[in-house]
Amino acid sequence: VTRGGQMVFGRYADSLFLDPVLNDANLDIWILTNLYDTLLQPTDDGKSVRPGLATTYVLSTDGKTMRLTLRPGIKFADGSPITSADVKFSLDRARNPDNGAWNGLLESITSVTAGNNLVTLTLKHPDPTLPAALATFNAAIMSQKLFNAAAGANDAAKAKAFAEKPVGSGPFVVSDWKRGSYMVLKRNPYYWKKGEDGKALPYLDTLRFEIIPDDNTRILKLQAGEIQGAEFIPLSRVAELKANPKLNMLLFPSTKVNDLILNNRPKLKDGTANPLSDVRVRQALNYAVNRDALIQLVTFGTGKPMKSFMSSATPLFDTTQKGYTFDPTKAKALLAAAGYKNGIDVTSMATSGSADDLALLTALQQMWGAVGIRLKIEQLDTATKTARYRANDFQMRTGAWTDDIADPSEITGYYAVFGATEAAHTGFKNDTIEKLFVQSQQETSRVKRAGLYRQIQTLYTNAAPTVYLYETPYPVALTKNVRGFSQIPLGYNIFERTSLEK
Amino acid sequence: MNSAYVIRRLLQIIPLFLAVMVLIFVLVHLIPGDPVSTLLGDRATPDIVARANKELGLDKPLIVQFGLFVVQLLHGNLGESINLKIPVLRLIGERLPITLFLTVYAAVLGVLMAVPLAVLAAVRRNTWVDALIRGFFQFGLSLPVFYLGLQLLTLLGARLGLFPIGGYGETFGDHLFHLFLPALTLGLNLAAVLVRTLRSSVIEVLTAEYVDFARAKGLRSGVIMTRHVLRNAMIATVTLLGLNIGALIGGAVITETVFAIPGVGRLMVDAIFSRDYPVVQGLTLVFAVLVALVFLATDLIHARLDPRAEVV
Amino acid sequence: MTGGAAPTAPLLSVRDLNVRIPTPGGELHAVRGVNFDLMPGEVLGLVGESGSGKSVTLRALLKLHRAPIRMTGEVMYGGQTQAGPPQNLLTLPDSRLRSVRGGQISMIFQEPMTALNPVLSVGEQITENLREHKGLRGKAALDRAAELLDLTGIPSPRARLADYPHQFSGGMRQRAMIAIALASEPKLLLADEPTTALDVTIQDQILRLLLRLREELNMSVVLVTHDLGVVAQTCDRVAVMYGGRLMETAGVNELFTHPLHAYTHGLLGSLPGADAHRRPLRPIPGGPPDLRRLPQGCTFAPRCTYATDACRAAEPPLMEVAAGHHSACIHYDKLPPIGGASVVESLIPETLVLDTLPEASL
Amino acid sequence: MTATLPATVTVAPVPRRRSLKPTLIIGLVLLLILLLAAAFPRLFTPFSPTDFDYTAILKGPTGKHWFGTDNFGRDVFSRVVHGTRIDLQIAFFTTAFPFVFGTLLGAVTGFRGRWGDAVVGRVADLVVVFPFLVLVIAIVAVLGPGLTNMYIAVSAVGWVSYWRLTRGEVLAQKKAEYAQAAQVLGYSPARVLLRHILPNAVTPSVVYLMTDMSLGILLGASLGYLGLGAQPPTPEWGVMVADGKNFMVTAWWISTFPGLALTLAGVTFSLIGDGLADALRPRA
Amino acid sequence: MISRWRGQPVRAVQALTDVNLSVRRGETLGIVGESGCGKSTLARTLVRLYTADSGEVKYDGQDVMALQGAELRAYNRRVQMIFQDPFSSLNPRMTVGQVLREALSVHKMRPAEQIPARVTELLSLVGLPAEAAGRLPHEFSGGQRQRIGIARALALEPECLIADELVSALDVSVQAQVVNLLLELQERLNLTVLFVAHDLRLVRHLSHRVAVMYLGRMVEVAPTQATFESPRHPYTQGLLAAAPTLDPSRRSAAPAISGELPSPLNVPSGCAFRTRCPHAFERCAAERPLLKDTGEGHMVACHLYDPAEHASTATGAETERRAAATP
Ligand SMILES: Nc1ncnc2c1ncn2[C@@H]1O[C@H](COP(=O)(O)OP(=O)(O)OP(=O)(O)O)[C@@H](O)[C@H]1O
Ligand SMILES: Nc1ncnc2c1ncn2[C@@H]1O[C@H](COP(=O)(O)OP(=O)(O)OP(=O)(O)O)[C@@H](O)[C@H]1O
Ligand SMILES: [Mg+2]
Ligand SMILES: [Mg+2]
Repeated sequence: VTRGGQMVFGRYADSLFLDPVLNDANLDIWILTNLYDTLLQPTDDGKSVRPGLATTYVLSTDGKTMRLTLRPGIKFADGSPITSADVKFSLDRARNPDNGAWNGLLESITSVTAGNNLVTLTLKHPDPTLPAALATFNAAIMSQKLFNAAAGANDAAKAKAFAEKPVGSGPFVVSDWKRGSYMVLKRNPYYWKKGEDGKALPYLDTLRFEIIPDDNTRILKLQAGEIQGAEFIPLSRVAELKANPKLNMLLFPSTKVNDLILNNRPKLKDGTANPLSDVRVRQALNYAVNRDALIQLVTFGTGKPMKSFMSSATPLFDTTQKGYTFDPTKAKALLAAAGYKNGIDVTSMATSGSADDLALLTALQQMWGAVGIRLKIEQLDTATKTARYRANDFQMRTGAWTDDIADPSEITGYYAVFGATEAAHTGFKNDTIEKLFVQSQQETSRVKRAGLYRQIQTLYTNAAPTVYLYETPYPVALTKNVRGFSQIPLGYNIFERTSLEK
Repeated sequence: MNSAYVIRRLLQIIPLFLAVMVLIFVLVHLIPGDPVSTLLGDRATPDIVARANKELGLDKPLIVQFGLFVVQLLHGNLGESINLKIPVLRLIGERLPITLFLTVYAAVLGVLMAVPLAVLAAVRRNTWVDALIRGFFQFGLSLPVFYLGLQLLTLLGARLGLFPIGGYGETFGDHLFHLFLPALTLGLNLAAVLVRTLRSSVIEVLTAEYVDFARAKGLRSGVIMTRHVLRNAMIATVTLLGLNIGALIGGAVITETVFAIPGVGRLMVDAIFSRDYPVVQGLTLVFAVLVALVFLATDLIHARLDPRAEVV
Repeated sequence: MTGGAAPTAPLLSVRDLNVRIPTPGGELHAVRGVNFDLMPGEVLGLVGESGSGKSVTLRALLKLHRAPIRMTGEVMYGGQTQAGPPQNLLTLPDSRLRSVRGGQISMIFQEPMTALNPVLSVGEQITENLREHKGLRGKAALDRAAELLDLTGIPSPRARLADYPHQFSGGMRQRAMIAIALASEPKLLLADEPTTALDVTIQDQILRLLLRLREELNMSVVLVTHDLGVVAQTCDRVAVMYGGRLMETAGVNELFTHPLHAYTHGLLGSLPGADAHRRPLRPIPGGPPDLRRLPQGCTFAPRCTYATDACRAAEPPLMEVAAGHHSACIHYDKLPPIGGASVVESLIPETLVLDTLPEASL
Repeated sequence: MTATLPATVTVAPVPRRRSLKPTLIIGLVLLLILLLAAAFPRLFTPFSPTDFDYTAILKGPTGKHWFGTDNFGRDVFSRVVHGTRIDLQIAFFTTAFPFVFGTLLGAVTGFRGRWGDAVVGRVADLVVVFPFLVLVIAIVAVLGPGLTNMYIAVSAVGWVSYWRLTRGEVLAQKKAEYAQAAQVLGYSPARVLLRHILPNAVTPSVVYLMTDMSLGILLGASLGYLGLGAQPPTPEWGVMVADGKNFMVTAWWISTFPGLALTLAGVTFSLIGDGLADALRPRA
Repeated sequence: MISRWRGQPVRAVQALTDVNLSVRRGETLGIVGESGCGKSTLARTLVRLYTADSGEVKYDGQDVMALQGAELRAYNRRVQMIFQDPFSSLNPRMTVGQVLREALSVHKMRPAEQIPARVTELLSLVGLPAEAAGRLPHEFSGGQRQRIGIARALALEPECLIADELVSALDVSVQAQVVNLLLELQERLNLTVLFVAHDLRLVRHLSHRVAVMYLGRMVEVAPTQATFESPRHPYTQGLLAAAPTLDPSRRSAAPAISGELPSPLNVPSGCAFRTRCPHAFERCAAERPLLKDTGEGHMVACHLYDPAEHASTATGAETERRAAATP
């Protein structure tokens, strides 16, 4: 492998806030692990964890204590050592219920004790998700000293100051950031991981993110050799770029699912009756979808049909799930059985400006039209759309989900469990699922937990609170000389082993 | 043109500014959606949203929020971006120069294209040269910016490799080079508008007595064209140019997107879509003042060009 | 043509001048076979109704019309400083023409508001002429410009150089235009209705000024006007134009006392006279001809009380009908004598002498 | 007194109508074609503009599909033809209200002047300095997406140009002697304004209307790019160009043909505008 | 004292009030003066196109300035104006017939069914053929257009016509046609005419009395013959001297009046004419001369003819002046 050099990577939008705990968006999450390291790390397939800053973890037999051993000699990017106090500080900050949106992932921890190079977590209850949670961005380890040295009176203010030019423990460290334009990351000379040549990672000297919002422009720049990598290649361009001998068109498996989220409530917000409250109608919607055609039309052959509400790359996805087949006759019959012989009128919200949403709904208009489901499309900007569905003021909306943690609990908690967000705002509630989920959250046996998840997935599919569509990969195009880049199913862009070959 | 006039015009911006301030505040808060849940997306529970709103003071009654906004404004503070968590003023300070550079550049290119071609079309009016020039600009006027921009990018940038694709560079020279294509795109549109008026005013001026008088004086045709014809023909065009530059400042969104230029146009759209209230408010106010200043500048230039203009 | 007293060669000699203007409604033959001579130092009046082709003729003399307007014929100009044969201005290349235009022959226009460039200061408009034809620049040019303004009677000329035309009154604008025209000390001044837009008192001043300058600089002048009074007060000789043609040319006294064309006759007759208070006037019936659809024969025939079939058959040429008196009327000898007293009258009684007014003593 | 008035004066036979300028004729012919396409799109197109054809996705122009097919196998030619109706509609509705309202308001304020004029002037200033996009997005966000609300948003802003043009012209025209004559003839102010001044003051607005129509369509396209314009599957040129932008390299025809249609419409309006400017100019 | 909403022309009306200028029925009053002296303003104020801020215009005992709405329209029916510019005084988009029909129907001059006949009648009255009704103004020559303007005014059967530079834009040959028409109509319809013009020859020909204005003020009002044969005000004298006579044998070398017309924004103090007047003396700058009758209805505003005040200066001058005043 060749060391050194600068790689320029075209992103479609810039990060907002590079604090592991208080950030909100994938724009941050997906690159955070290049800046901050975690105790454990997700494996490349995103399904389990491996050692990170901690070399090992041990669970007590009652499953209520976890002890982690820190890797010796690890340092922050400024050269200061990473101590167990930093770990305690970071985890306490991450699980503080006042801090951000992610503390729930570490909700089972009651206390963190720092020993020499040992960290002990005391738990409320056995938590099968904890290893995955410790491999998640928000549990990244920050330097207590550096953070506290940042200007500001409270945690939020300090975080703002710190995140402008954060110094973490990841393979890179921010050296220059012009918001909305570019971000330059320099190699962290103190990074603990070793490369193929036995020397410290990363291989690259600098990694530069250029912000290029327009898809075409990003591709043009890549083709012109002005950048070496580009994310979010439109799926329509995949085949073309695959054929380009100068490029590597990569489709990384993802946990991304694309579905239609239905309002399951008997009445819509405006008081009219909602045919979608009838399970038969929801099933009919599912049967009337020709997923293979959609995959061709919308994902240009790069996707695969959804079989469950969770992606097949999510841990504990049940491989025996069948999802829904394309069966317009059955769809018609179900509609008729539900009393809608003359079909129904439905409206779906779409994100304005999203070509994918448009293509998808345009195609669905056709498919559903054939069985008497007349679809009206309502394009709304994200904020309005979000406000509407959060207020349950919708009938259908396009939805997409990517896991942030290598565990099925996150997506299940959101989609299948009523909870605070009313099952992805569908209003769907199944008592059995509720019970099974509680059970699964404390079940430490992977096999038993898989069984619980199988039941949940089957129940969910039959109740059809959403319309299953397809899973899509992460399309990233790189110039031929780029090696060792990966985007794991959770979306994290991993540059630590990336190198530019001659 | 006197300074009292300029001062009076500047003072007139104040009520305008106040009106814009009230309007924008009411408007951004009237439109459905809120910054917090937009930012947090699917995962945000009502608790989290409520907490974030409280932190940002968005739970207070609107009138109180407005009062706070005004108080902040009086301290020269436009607040802090909800999404980016940095002061709006700094954000604008970083991005506005780029947009202004692009706007001025586009205006310069537009004028450089429009003036000679409009004169040529006027002089050769109703010939194929005229038809060609007018047809060309009609084309420029009828095509959406994103299409035109992308075609230019593909052709001059990617195919011929004459210009870099997107970005804006570091130095002044870099800016000129990098921003050439976007400025050309906007400039073409601008020129298309200008050519129409300029051509007809040149035609009109050409028939003016004073042009014949200048010829009767035995002046060179170049002198006649620049001193006598263009100076007069530009008068109407300057006003139009001002109006269009005003529109350009806020309207470069699509160009900025296509050419990956981190300017305020793009910032504005992102901010509106994510309901980043402080950014929308701050930008709107800055836009309003800028546009008002451009109009003022236009009037002053107009007065410079046309001694008859009453500036009192 | 008629040298008469001065046997020198004419300064300007126009032969068979034709101007054709293409219009959507057909070709407009605005000037049709105009011939005349202009002696050095002579003031020739060109009169006629609106649209008769006076301005078009005048502009053609300097080849000012642009394509698609066509000018044919000869405009022989013999006043070049470097002595040589007269040259046809209509065929002169543009580069040579430029030194004649403005240099040898200057022109002043009817409407000083539209003929002065509104965005250039009066000073700039004078100095550009000085630079072009006199090679004067900078301070020298400004000094000369101020002198010229002073010459035309504009008070505090130095200060007014920086003013723009709109800051001048109508009379002053006309003076400024004269100053521009005179900047190059031309041999010939073409004046297109220089006073029509002005009040009588100012008109009076300007005309006197022109006459004085003519004397001082020994210029020739072609004065276009439709005001017969102006002609009577200013010109040596008169050419009467109608429908693009010269109808009559004569010395000024001759024309007012013995007009030998039915049109001139009618023109003089339609003016109100002193003795006919509130009595009907004698208008020429009808209106001027449409130059795109000229009647057969004499263009004036449709409005002429003396017209006969002969008039309508062929267009009569301009013939010398008396010494130095040309007319294009075949009935010139049948016209009744013009009521001398009623036409050639003075507006104010000759008895009124301004100086008899009481003088206030202090 | 024995006046010898000529009993009648012959009136020269002046051609009644100036022959229409070729530009205007070409413009009108093009408009006729556009109107025909808008009224009877099916006459011209063998295919449905919305039906998918999975067997012909992204096919280039052929004898069957003149303009090729798009990513859903829809016939681009049919979509372009069917788009005519929508785009003419956009051209009409983005300009109709601003034209009528702006012109009338300009007429009244120009004629009456005083405080009404001042108030409208201030409002116009506000509208002009206010970022248009914020307004559009706000209105669309409050009222929902789609063309109707785009019209409302555009109307809220578009009237200013017409107001300015008409006001200036009315100010000039009311000084004309015919307008004063109408006043002296004892006509009511409404009659003087509407019957006499307005018809003579409306020309610049009408000419601008034509340019504005092109701009309206173009704005529709830009808003389409941001997803605020026409909603699918409505075939609208601007949105088609925007949708096709991802295929610009692989399937140029998807965006190029609607782009050409936009240009054609623009040329049509501008030819008519130039022609109208000429034809409406009163003959002196 | 009075100010119209924009300023200067005011003085025109002020002069009127001072003078109590009256026009008798059937009379033609000529108004002359240099450009910008306020002739048009006076004419327009009389038909209430402008409103005087103060001062009084009485028509038939009625205060014209106080008229509103229907009363004003009724007044306008009686007092009509005809305009100068044959090109802009007719609505270019209305046919002659429309113009006349509108005037007739708005004021209900005739029942609807008689209107077409009346249109033809009006056209023939001004010497235009009936088929002219179907044509647009641009199809007529300048003289014909002025006839249309006259027909339009006559449609309302007015008692008084105010003609502002009616024939100034016309060629002499055509001018005479329109003048004849005016004369004949006045005779036939017993019209009162206010004839505003700068052509002294025409004014003399047409008017019974002449008013001379200078910078918004009346300087001399007198019967026509007196005005032209024995003008008293130095300005009137200069004006007459400046007018080019048709006699080539009578040429003068010196201008009749020197200097420019002062800006109406900055009228000289006292007598406005003093800056150009060869006879100006101290008092002219200090005091504004009032229009006073100097006998036989000959009114002049000049200190030279103001015995009462003048007596205080020099007696010698007084005698001289008297001699001049009664030639
Ligand atoms: N550029 C032109 N295009 C078309 N017709 C023209 C043009 N210039 C002059 N004419 C026509 O030529 C004829 C003669 O015009 P010209 O200007 O010489 O008249 P004139 O005698 O100077 O009249 P006036 O006293 O009104 O100035 C008129 O019928 C006029 O309409
Ligand atoms: N609407 C107006 N606003 C300002 N000033 C005006 C207006 N109308 C007229 N004036 C001024 O009032 C004065 C008198 O103008 P008016 O038109 O009555 O003169 P006039 O004697 O009719 O001149 P002319 O012979 O040129 O028609 C002029 O100085 C003119 O500039
Ligand atoms: Mg002329
Ligand atoms: Mg006037």
